[in-house]
Amino acid sequence: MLTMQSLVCERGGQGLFDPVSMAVAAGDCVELTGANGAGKSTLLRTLAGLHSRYSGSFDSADSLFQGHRLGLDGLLTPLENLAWFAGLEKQPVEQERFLDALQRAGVLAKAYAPCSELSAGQQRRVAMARWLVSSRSLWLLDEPLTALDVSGQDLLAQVITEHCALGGAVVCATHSPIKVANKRTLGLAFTSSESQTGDGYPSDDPSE
Amino acid sequence: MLTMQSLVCERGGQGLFDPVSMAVAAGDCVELTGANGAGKSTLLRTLAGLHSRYSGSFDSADSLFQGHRLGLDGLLTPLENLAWFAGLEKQPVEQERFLDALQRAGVLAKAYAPCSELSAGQQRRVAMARWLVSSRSLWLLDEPLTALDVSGQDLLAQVITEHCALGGAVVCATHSPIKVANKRTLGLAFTSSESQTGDGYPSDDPSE
Amino acid sequence: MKALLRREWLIVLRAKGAVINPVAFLLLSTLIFVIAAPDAVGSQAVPGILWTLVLLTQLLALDGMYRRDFDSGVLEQTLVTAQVPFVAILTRIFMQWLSAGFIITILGPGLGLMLGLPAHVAGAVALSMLIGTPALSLLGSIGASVTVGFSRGGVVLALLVLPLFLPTLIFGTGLVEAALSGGNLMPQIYALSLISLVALAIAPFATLAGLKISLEMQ
Amino acid sequence: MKALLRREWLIVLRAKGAVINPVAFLLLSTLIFVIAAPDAVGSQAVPGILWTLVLLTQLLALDGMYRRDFDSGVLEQTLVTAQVPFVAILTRIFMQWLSAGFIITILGPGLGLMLGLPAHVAGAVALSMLIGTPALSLLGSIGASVTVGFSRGGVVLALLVLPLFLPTLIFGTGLVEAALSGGNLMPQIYALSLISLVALAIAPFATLAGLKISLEMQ
Amino acid sequence: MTESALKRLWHKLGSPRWFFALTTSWVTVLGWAALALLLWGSVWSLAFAPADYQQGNSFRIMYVHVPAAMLAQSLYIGMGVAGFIGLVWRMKLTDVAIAACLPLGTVVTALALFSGSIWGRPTWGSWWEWDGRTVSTLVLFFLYVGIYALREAIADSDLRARASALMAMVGTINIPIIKYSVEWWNTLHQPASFSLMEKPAMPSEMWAPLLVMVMGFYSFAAFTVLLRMRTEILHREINARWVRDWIQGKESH
Ligand code: HEM
Ligand SMILES: Nc1ncnc2c1ncn2[C@@H]1O[C@H](COP(=O)(O)OP(=O)(O)OP(=O)(O)O)[C@@H](O)[C@H]1O
Ligand SMILES: Nc1ncnc2c1ncn2[C@@H]1O[C@H](COP(=O)(O)OP(=O)(O)OP(=O)(O)O)[C@@H](O)[C@H]1O
Ligand SMILES: [Mg+2]
Ligand SMILES: [Mg+2]
Repeated sequence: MLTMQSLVCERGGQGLFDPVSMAVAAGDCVELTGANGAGKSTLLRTLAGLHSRYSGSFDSADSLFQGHRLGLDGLLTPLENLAWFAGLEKQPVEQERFLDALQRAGVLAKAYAPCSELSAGQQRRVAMARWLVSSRSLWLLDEPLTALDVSGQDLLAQVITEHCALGGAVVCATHSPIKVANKRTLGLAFTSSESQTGDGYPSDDPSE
Repeated sequence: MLTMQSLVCERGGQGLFDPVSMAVAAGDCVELTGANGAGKSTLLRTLAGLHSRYSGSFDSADSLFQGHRLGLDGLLTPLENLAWFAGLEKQPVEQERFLDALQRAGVLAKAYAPCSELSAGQQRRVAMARWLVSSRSLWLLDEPLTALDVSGQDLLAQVITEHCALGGAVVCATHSPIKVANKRTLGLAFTSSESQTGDGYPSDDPSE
Repeated sequence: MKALLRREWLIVLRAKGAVINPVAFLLLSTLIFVIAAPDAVGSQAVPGILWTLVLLTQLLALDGMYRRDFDSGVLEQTLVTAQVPFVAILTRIFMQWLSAGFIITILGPGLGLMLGLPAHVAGAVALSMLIGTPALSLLGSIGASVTVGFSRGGVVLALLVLPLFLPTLIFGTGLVEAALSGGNLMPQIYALSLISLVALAIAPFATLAGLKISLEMQ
Repeated sequence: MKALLRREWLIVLRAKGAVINPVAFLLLSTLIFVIAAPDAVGSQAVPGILWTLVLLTQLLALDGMYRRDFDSGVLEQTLVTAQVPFVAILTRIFMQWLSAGFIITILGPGLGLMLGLPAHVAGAVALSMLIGTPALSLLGSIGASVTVGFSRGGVVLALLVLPLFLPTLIFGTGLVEAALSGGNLMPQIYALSLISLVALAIAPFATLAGLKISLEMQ
Repeated sequence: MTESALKRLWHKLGSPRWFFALTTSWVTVLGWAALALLLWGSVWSLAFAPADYQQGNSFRIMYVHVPAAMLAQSLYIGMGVAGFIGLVWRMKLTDVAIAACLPLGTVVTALALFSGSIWGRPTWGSWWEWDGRTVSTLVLFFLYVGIYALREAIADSDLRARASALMAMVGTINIPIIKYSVEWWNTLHQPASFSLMEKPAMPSEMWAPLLVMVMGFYSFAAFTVLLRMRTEILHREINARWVRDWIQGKESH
């Protein structure tokens, strides 16, 4: 579902971390760890196709990406946001499904309020509802625990577990472990210096 | 340092939580808990004077406020941000103090990079450095653990402990307990319904 | 596609600003102009004045074109999720045109009268704007996509797109002037249509490239 | 105070856009105008045209006045932390004027020539802008503070402030026209100074109130 | 040439070392050519070319003005081409080319405007007239400024490269449209005095020096651009082996 060969993300011509090689298969839940500034977000953005400055190569299925920015339109209600997102994925628009997802995420009460009037955690939950609606099998999540209360954190663990059980895969950057049964861990660190060619040139095969 | 008498924050004319009464003295560390949407952020914004729709009353010393938005200027370097902030507090601008603070917060390496180029956690750490620089005794922190890696979370606990030891006080909204020795807890919940006057009128004495 | 259009439509409804305001701005600036330079009213210069104001209105409306979606992360989601981002981009451009160029087209004749144009050229004014403003939205979208990541996009945007707007301006003005002098309108009509078509051909790709660049700035 | 000024200054340095761009925009829109309406060049209408363009430039420069600080939370910090927010607000307004109004003042005479004004009124043009543009920055700041919370501030802002700009526009134009006709400049000079002073008196308080309102929207 | 061969060529071009080796001889040639041509041209045009029978000596401005005006346009198109190559083949070096063309182009455009308006004084009786060429040159100037502002606004070198490449391309596509529209517009209400702008049927002893000057300007441009590209290469590759060898080679001489 996702394979990385000696992948190194670059910022300002500098490699951020030691080359990463890993194969993520269906059913895998990979916890992406690393100190602040290790390059987790950048790696996820790269895998999502939002960051093209890297060396090495990767190959990934269509993915669902959840960055630091939630991607909810503050003017629209959670329901409308879900409808829009389903449209992006060329899915049919079925209100019931959306309502179920919101209920599961615990923000049904706010289904008809503009998202800008939701609290931080409530917005996070709406984003989670979007994962439930999505048909993508590879989830790329950047610190999904942020702003979630205790019940929300448990819910997140459940949702991820189920998704993997159904043959999906999750790569999830986080600082506090997620309560998922058999997960793998990918730690980002920057030790060696030869990954840091610093010549500012792109790799010869941007493989795009 | 901070006293609240049956304080209820309102949104859209609705009380958000049961009246809160509490006195926070020097040296106290209060953990503000509650489910998503309970009203923690709103309460903190009220105490900081950024939200004036409430009933009941409160009385607080000059405070340092750290909301969901960090308040760093992305165009400026951490050092420059600290200098600006010190200026706001009418403090002298001493580079050494700022550098020490940044070192303590573990972002000395980025002292001269524009803040927009810092990772989520690095920005959080710069914000923390600002607390160290500040002279305010009452800290109002909204989910300060966000985006901090393990070492950062320990550091946060230390910083808060020291601040309280030095006669400061901290009110801190959080979902995962902070490792501070003898802290008090203030839980926000919405049970009774008579706090919910729902008449949409502001309280008669906004006490400002 | 339908869902995308629906969202755009809802946004227009919610942020009424987007619709009502280009109208109001155009009216106001015309008014200002009439107040400040009454001698220009009814003069030879009116077609040019009118089109200048249209350009500036478009410019002001352009700034917010992608900003909200960029800040909220909606843009990320669109580029990551959508199979063909072009559809989404074209939808957005179309709505931008509806909420600016189209309204301008409707207002145009009225403003013309306000500025002292004879009634018989009202049709020409409307026509010039109908086939001219799409080019503005399309080319403008390119500039907006590249500058959306900037803290102070507004004026870089202006710098980038105003030169690109120039041909539309000239032919649009020319069309009205030709109508005034009772000349042949065809050359200007062809030219304007050509420009709009060229813009239509390059805008989606250039915009996509621009948005990708802006998203990499994070 | 010093620290505040320093920050503002640094920002201007970093986002060079802020400084170079109002210049470029003003030049460009004048250019566009001249191209679109060459018949207006050298006409009676020039002072009005010039001032209209100045107004629109200011407008474009205003939009970003508080937006960045609002989105980044810097505004929150200022209001919570600063003993006297007025200082901070006035600093910001002053820098905004430096990077827009002041530059406009410097450019004004050149643009006048471009539009065919005789050289001997260049001084009057500069003067009118020197004492006129502060009012624009001050009044504009009020509008910017109220609209900064909106998703699509740009055009609401225009709506709010353009009417406030009208008196400045009228007397500014009047001053240049008086100089053209070799009349007495004093009345307009007094009027413009008065407007700027009144604006200076109310702007800080109104801006503070506006910013508080905007911050409560979160 | 087959597609793959093209690709290989571009990759070779993309490899800084190969490019550096290739252009070593070019720079020297261009440099000297520029110097010689400009000297020769200016002496010839200023001293020996006959004065114009109606404009007297003021027409000699032409020898600066026309080359500047031509170069101004060529440089922008050059930027567009470089931008295209850079975007399609992800070739970093092209950005250096753009970075080199940008200031030069801006200055040269300014020179065209300046010399033109100086020339306008005696011939049109005014510093400036609104006319097809003047306008399109002015717009060209603003196109340059626009890209300059864009580059100013972006910190990351790679993104700056891509953004300016993109806008340079778009601008280039628009240049013919702008020129055509503006020329057309100028026929709408053109003051009669512009017959002068038409290419005057010049005697050969008048346009021969012009030709020399034009060639001089162009080789100077090529020289500066290449030079900057090479310096940039050395700068980036400073710790690469071949650079050290090259430097030692220099010193040994
Ligand atoms: C600021 C004012 C002026 C500008 C911006 C300007 C611009 C230009 C441009 C863009 C060209 C075309 C170069 C090419 O062939 O690609 C040109 C050519 C020329 N200009 Fe000007 N010009 C100006 C004033 C003048 C004046 C006052 C004269 C003399 C009366 C003049 C005489 C010429 C001549 C003789 C040519 C060469 C004819 C040709 O190449 O077709 N220009 N100028
Ligand atoms: N800008 C707003 N306009 C209207 N209602 C709002 C706004 N912001 C929040 N609310 C509502 O007020 C209530 C409290 O919001 P608040 O952000 O204070 O909760 P919170 O305790 O901080 O939640 P979280 O743990 O998710 O941060 C929520 O129910 C939310 O829906
Ligand atoms: N927009 C940017 N421009 C330049 N450098 C950046 C940018 N964003 C991040 N960086 C740098 O790249 C490195 C990796 O950033 P990234 O956000 O990927 O780290 P992270 O692992 O997500 O950290 P965190 O745990 O704090 O989220 C950091 O050192 C940061 O300074
Ligand atoms: Mg991160
Ligand atoms: Mg909160």
